[in-house]
Amino acid sequence: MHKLKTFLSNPEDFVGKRTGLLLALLVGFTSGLGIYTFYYAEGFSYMSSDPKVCANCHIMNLQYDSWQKSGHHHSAVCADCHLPHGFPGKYIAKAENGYHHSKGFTFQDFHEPIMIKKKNSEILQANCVRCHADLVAYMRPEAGGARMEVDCVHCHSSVGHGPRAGLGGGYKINRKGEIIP
Amino acid sequence: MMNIQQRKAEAALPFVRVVEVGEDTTDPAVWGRNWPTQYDLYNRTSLTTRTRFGGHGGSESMPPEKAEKYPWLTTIYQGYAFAIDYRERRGHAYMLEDQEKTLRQQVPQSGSCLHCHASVMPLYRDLGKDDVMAGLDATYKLSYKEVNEKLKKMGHGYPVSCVDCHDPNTMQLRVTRPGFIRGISELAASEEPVPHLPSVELWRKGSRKAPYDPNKDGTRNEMRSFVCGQCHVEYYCSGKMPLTFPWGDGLAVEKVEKYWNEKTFPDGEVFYDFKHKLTGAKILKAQHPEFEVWSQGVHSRAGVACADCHMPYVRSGATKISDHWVRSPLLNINRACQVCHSVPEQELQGRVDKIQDRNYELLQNAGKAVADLVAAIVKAREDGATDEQLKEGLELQRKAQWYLDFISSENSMGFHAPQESARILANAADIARQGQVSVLECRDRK
Amino acid sequence: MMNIQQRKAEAALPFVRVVEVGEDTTDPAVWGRNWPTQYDLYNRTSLTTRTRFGGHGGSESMPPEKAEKYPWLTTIYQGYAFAIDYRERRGHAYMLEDQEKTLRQQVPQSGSCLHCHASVMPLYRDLGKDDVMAGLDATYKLSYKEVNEKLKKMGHGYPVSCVDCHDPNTMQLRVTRPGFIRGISELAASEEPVPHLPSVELWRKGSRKAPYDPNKDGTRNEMRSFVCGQCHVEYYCSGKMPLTFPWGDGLAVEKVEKYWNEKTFPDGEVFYDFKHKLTGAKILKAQHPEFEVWSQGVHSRAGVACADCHMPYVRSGATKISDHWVRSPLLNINRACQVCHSVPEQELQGRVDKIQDRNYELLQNAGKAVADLVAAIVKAREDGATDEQLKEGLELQRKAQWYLDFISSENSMGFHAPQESARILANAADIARQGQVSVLECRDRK
Ligand code: HEC
Ligand code: HEC
Ligand code: HEC
Ligand code: HEC
Ligand code: HEC
Ligand code: HEC
Ligand code: HEC
Ligand code: HEC
Ligand code: HEC
Ligand code: HEC
Ligand code: HEC
Ligand code: HEC
Ligand code: HEC
Ligand code: HEC
Ligand SMILES: [Ca+2]
Ligand SMILES: [Ca+2]
Repeated sequence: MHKLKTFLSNPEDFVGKRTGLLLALLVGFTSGLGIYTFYYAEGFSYMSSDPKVCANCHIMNLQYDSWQKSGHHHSAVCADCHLPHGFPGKYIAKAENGYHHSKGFTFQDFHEPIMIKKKNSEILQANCVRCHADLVAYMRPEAGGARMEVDCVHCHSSVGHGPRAGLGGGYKINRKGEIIP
Repeated sequence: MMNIQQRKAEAALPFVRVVEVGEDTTDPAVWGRNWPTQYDLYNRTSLTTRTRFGGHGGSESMPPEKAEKYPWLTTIYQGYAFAIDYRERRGHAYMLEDQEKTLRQQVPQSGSCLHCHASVMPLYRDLGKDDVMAGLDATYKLSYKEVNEKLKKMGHGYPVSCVDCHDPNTMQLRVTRPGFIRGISELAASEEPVPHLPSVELWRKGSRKAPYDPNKDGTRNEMRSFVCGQCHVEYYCSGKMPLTFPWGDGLAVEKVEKYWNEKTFPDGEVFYDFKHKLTGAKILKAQHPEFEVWSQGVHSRAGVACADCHMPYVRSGATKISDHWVRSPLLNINRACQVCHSVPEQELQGRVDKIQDRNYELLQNAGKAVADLVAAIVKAREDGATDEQLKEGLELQRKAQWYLDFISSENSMGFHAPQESARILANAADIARQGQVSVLECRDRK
Repeated sequence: MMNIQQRKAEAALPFVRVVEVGEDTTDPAVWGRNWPTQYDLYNRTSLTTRTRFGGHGGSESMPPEKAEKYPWLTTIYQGYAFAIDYRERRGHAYMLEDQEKTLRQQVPQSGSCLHCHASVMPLYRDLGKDDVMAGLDATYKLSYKEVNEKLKKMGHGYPVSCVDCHDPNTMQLRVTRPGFIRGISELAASEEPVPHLPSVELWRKGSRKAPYDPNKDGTRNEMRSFVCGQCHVEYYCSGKMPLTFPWGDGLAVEKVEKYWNEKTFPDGEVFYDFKHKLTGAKILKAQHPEFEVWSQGVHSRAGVACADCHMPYVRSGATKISDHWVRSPLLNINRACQVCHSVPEQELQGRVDKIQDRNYELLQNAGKAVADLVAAIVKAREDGATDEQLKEGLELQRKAQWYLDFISSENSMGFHAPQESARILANAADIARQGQVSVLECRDRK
């Protein structure tokens, strides 16, 4: 079990990166554990673009609630910002993220608060630029090419989920002082 | 692998009341039957923790004397009980024990001391015949020992307990301590701007008929700091007059100084805490003004409450609860800071280190300056200087020492308000050195 | 994932190059034909603006003398050209004119002065036969007048221009100034932690064969501060050695002080800027260390660049562009601050006011302390004190005045790094007052 856990948390240490990804898909989605998680957490709908899918994990409630109050509520859903645009990137990322999320959710061993990882923040950046290409055309290297290095979230960190500060974020509390999950 | 199922179930039911709790239920173990997780966490305040400037050694031993790190403390407190014994703080679990054990008790202490070290409300109701203000005011002339014994006989010998911060019926936050309730309503009645306390600004716009009442007027977010402000504040607590929170002119160090300078004892004498044994100056003693200093920082202006950092939410199964293990947030950076600052832990620690390093440097400098002033006065007296010649020097000692002590006794090593703490320490050192100059120039004075 | 070709297609360029611009195109009006909006905004730096501590009167008049508000400046600069004329700054449009007009020119100034007041690169290439470092080094022994005339004859008599910050082919940001390029590579070669400059930390982990080159190694975000760091920095610029940015030991005030203290002139004498006319102390002069002070603040650690606040994005038709009207962000709080801080404008102004008020108070206190020290030395000399007796006092004057000047000549009234600025001013006052004590105790010294 220990070995499996180490392997799950860092499959790239055991095999090459690419195979690691494939293996991750395998382990994450076809092992008994994976299937259970996948099924119970309504994993099949994970493949759709409905934001409720993401909020299906209570872990994502904070982001779901705050997104509903954000300026983008009417213009973009989770997938528009967090998944690569177009085939097949979208599905690779979904599978890879799906693996991380299921694992995190099952073992409860992820970093809290959840913090976006490098790869996902690159996807995010590309999506901002995709929708706002005209507006930010001036900010991009004239020569084209390289990734924009000034992240949009450097200034616009609140666009997706509102400002961060507050009572631990978007949690609701009733008059009795009880926290409503 | 029942994890997910379990968590879905947990999400539905935050707690069940298995026992009734009421205003006289001071024993936290009883509350713990309804809210076992909060109670478990609450109990951990007895555990050993360590940060560079915070934390404590748990039950292993009494915390170290502060004078080990800040030797000038012994000099500046000459003539006061704090020169006998003054230690780093410990967790909430120890508050009553540490108060009983401190060698400061060699000098008889006031019964009002218990205001902040025990679950004392039933006692106040008893002494004041249900008027808690009267109950508190009955204690200052009584001896600590007497009041402590009575408390224990009544069965309330516990450190700060659930009932001190929670309404037993609704579990809503509330403040209970008369000192705070009086202090904050005097602050509200003043004209001092308090941009970090929106409910006070709002109350001021109203009829002002009833005094500001934190339990009615305070916002939920403010209550998350007010409960701490019941104790983590500057005070007067001794035998000459009732326990006082000095907020009638504002919370900034100069405003509190003004309050004390304009205060007189019942016998008409101008207020002071003690007469310095070596110099004769009439000194003001500052105690742990966390609430006041936090009020000057950018966090309070941004609505960040004590509980946000010291009692951050933790996930317990599917629900989030407040971490009742009140302690240094640096032991817990991910929950205490990263909810708002999405930068790596190491970077946040780095920022705090910088702030605390700078504050530590200024603190030691200011401490040396005041100690130098004391030495200068002592020497001048030896050389025959008169009270008249030393008048300015003694006034400057009172002032400089007040500023120094305000930050030296504050417990965040500058973090709660970095620039303001630095400003106060700058003034402490500058004024102390001016005092030195004044004393040296004595000889030229008539 | 998106490939490069796709991106190129998307990045439909929002402008047309109607004229070619090159390394020798210093006239901003020419660039303005390609980028008219940026040019229009750039030109507005000549307009009148006002904030409590910033802004300027535009073309109406020369800005006020700084000594009007800070009378002690006249005392501390005795013996140096800054005592003759030292004014508040104006907008970029005036930089060349103000340098020509300052009465400091009564004392012959060095040709290197133009490094930061004109579009000087073609001249350096000319003087250095395409080696800009050699070009700069050729100017320090020449007189200001001579170099200024040559610059104008070559047709480059413009204040900071587009070509100084932009690569004319790609419009990418780049630094051009030799002083900065040398300074930052010396900083990189040191071991001083620079958590706010990730590319320097990265370079240090590499082979270090080639010196750190901001134009190659710097991140895009860093460049948004580096372009300003070409000028808004502490420097030496006079006739004894080439223009120097003193960063070889780090950017903190103590590190820069160490650098100067260990520096010797070509003739072997220990470095100083001027000899104080009244006291004889060998004094260090600090100039506008915005880059250095910003480096100590929490904004720089959070990756917030000069351009974020001083050149925030503005909507211009369908695109947004950088506001080339470089000015006080307080004139523009909604764009300069509110993208990151979603709180009301008035609240942000309130936070800045608090920071600046505290800094102003400490600045005036420290100024008085240093002036008092100067007065004490003068008096002791009158009373017959010897150089030997005054040795410590004079050293403390050099030190205290350096700290005072570092913040007094910094232009954000404490905002760029509130706690650090307060710390520095605290030390200035403390040290100056210690100097006073030392001088008074002279009489007891041998
Ligand atoms: C199975 C439960 C579950 C579902 C369904 C789920 N998530 Fe997550 N998500 C998690 C967990 C657990 C983490 C933390 C993982 C970690 O930090 O390693 C996480 C982390 C993230 C992160 C940040 C972490 C990173 O790797 O960058 C993003 C962004 C995210 N989720 C978006 C989504 C979106 C968009 C959806 C819907 C398409 C979604 N999630 C659906 C459980 C879930
Ligand atoms: C308009 C774009 C946008 C939309 C729509 C959006 N997000 Fe995000 N999301 C962001 C941004 C921006 C961040 C912060 C990234 C950062 O700080 O680098 C983020 C961060 C996250 C994170 C990581 C937590 C963190 O603070 O780093 C999770 C998890 C997440 N989003 C989930 C969701 C879910 C679930 C939805 C849909 C309910 C959603 N997002 C919709 C833009 C968006
Ligand atoms: C699916 C397309 C889409 C994506 C992806 C997207 N946006 Fe937008 N965004 C929009 C639209 C449409 C609007 C206009 C909404 C309106 O006017 O109400 C908008 C509005 C905005 C605004 C102005 C209003 C506000 O909420 O402050 C900002 C700033 C912004 N987006 C930044 C971003 C950033 C940064 C990202 C990436 C993290 C991003 N957007 C991702 C479509 C998108
Ligand atoms: C933004 C976060 C934050 C807020 C808000 C805050 N604090 Fe703190 N506090 C800290 C940090 C960080 C320290 C330093 C801890 C250390 O050095 O280990 C600290 C230290 C302390 C300490 C000493 C802790 C120890 O381990 O010895 C006390 C007591 C304290 N704070 C009380 C309060 C009170 C009371 C309030 C509200 C009036 C408050 N704090 C508000 C972050 C905060
Ligand atoms: C009834 C008085 C009282 C209340 C209310 C109170 N405290 Fe305390 N607190 C104390 C005392 C007394 C100590 C020191 C105990 C000792 O040294 O034995 C202390 C110690 C602490 C410490 C140091 C713990 C350590 O690990 O060293 C922190 C942090 C702290 N309190 C924060 C808070 C916060 C935050 C609140 C509000 C949520 C709060 N306190 C409410 C009286 C109180
Ligand atoms: C207004 C609230 C309040 C009152 C009144 C009060 N204390 Fe405390 N006390 C605290 C807090 C908060 C701490 C923890 C912070 C610290 O140690 O600075 C503390 C810490 C202590 C400690 C442990 C640290 C030390 O000082 O050695 C002792 C002992 C103590 N108090 C004794 C007393 C005595 C004796 C009195 C009466 C003269 C008294 N206290 C009155 C709030 C109070
Ligand atoms: C020093 C003050 C203090 C004491 C003592 C205290 N609490 Fe709390 N408690 C708080 C604060 C602050 C909150 C957060 C309330 C909010 O956000 O409105 C809280 C919240 C709670 C909640 C609501 C759920 C949650 O965790 O946020 C429960 C239940 C609770 N406390 C139980 C207890 C119990 C049981 C005890 C005694 C073992 C206790 N508390 C002692 C300050 C205190
Ligand atoms: C509830 C939100 C919240 C929490 C929790 C929080 N902060 Fe902050 N912090 C802020 C806000 C808001 C500011 C003010 C600047 C701004 O508006 O972004 C700030 C400012 C700061 C600053 C710069 C200001 C100063 O006083 O030096 C530092 C450093 C900092 N925080 C560190 C921390 C650390 C360390 C913790 C945990 C112990 C923490 N913060 C917890 C919201 C928070
Ligand atoms: C987070 C915002 C911020 C950043 C980053 C910042 N500044 Fe500033 N700066 C300010 C503010 C606010 C003032 C005070 C303006 C006033 O008093 O009117 C100021 C003042 C100034 C002034 C004087 C302005 C005047 O009107 O006289 C100069 C020059 C300056 N900054 C240069 C810089 C340079 C160079 C950098 C980078 C090394 C920088 N600033 C980084 C906010 C910033
Ligand atoms: C390293 C860059 C740099 C060098 C070298 C430099 N300056 Fe400046 N100068 C600046 C900056 C930046 C300002 C605006 C900030 C300020 O006034 O503090 C300025 C402002 C001025 C001003 C207007 C304010 C005042 O001081 O009255 C004058 C005049 C001036 N400089 C003259 C000179 C002269 C003469 C020299 C040569 C001895 C010189 N400068 C060298 C960067 C430089
Ligand atoms: C003092 C330095 C400086 C000078 C002088 C300067 N710029 Fe810029 N410029 C910048 C900065 C900083 C940016 C933002 C670059 C980035 O990060 O994308 C910028 C961006 C630009 C851009 C890209 C689009 C935008 O607005 O963000 C254009 C085009 C531009 N400048 C044109 C000009 C022209 C034309 C001039 C002369 C009239 C000029 N610049 C003078 C610093 C300068
Ligand atoms: C080539 C040198 C040079 C560069 C590059 C430069 N500055 Fe300046 N800056 C100056 C000088 C010189 C002055 C003072 C002009 C005067 O007083 O006549 C000045 C003045 C200013 C002022 C005061 C304006 C006012 O309204 O009072 C600000 C703000 C400022 N600079 C910010 C910046 C920022 C931000 C950057 C980078 C984007 C930058 N500067 C780049 C030399 C420079
Ligand atoms: C350095 C800060 C900064 C960065 C980085 C930045 N922005 Fe902005 N953005 C701004 C400011 C300031 C405004 C407001 C301009 C105005 O109102 O004139 C703005 C406005 C916008 C708007 C709204 C325009 C409107 O009012 O309708 C959108 C959409 C936007 N930005 C998208 C982006 C995207 C996408 C990126 C990344 C490619 C990005 N921004 C990066 C500062 C920034
Ligand atoms: C690109 C983002 C950005 C911009 C623009 C910005 N800030 Fe900040 N500010 C921050 C961050 C990040 C912090 C550090 C605390 C944190 O992590 O939230 C901070 C901290 C602060 C603080 C507390 C720290 C301190 O040094 O006192 C104040 C006050 C503040 N900002 C005011 C301003 C003002 C005023 C402006 C405009 C002149 C401004 N900021 C512009 C991001 C920004
Ligand atoms: Ca006191
Ligand atoms: Ca200098």
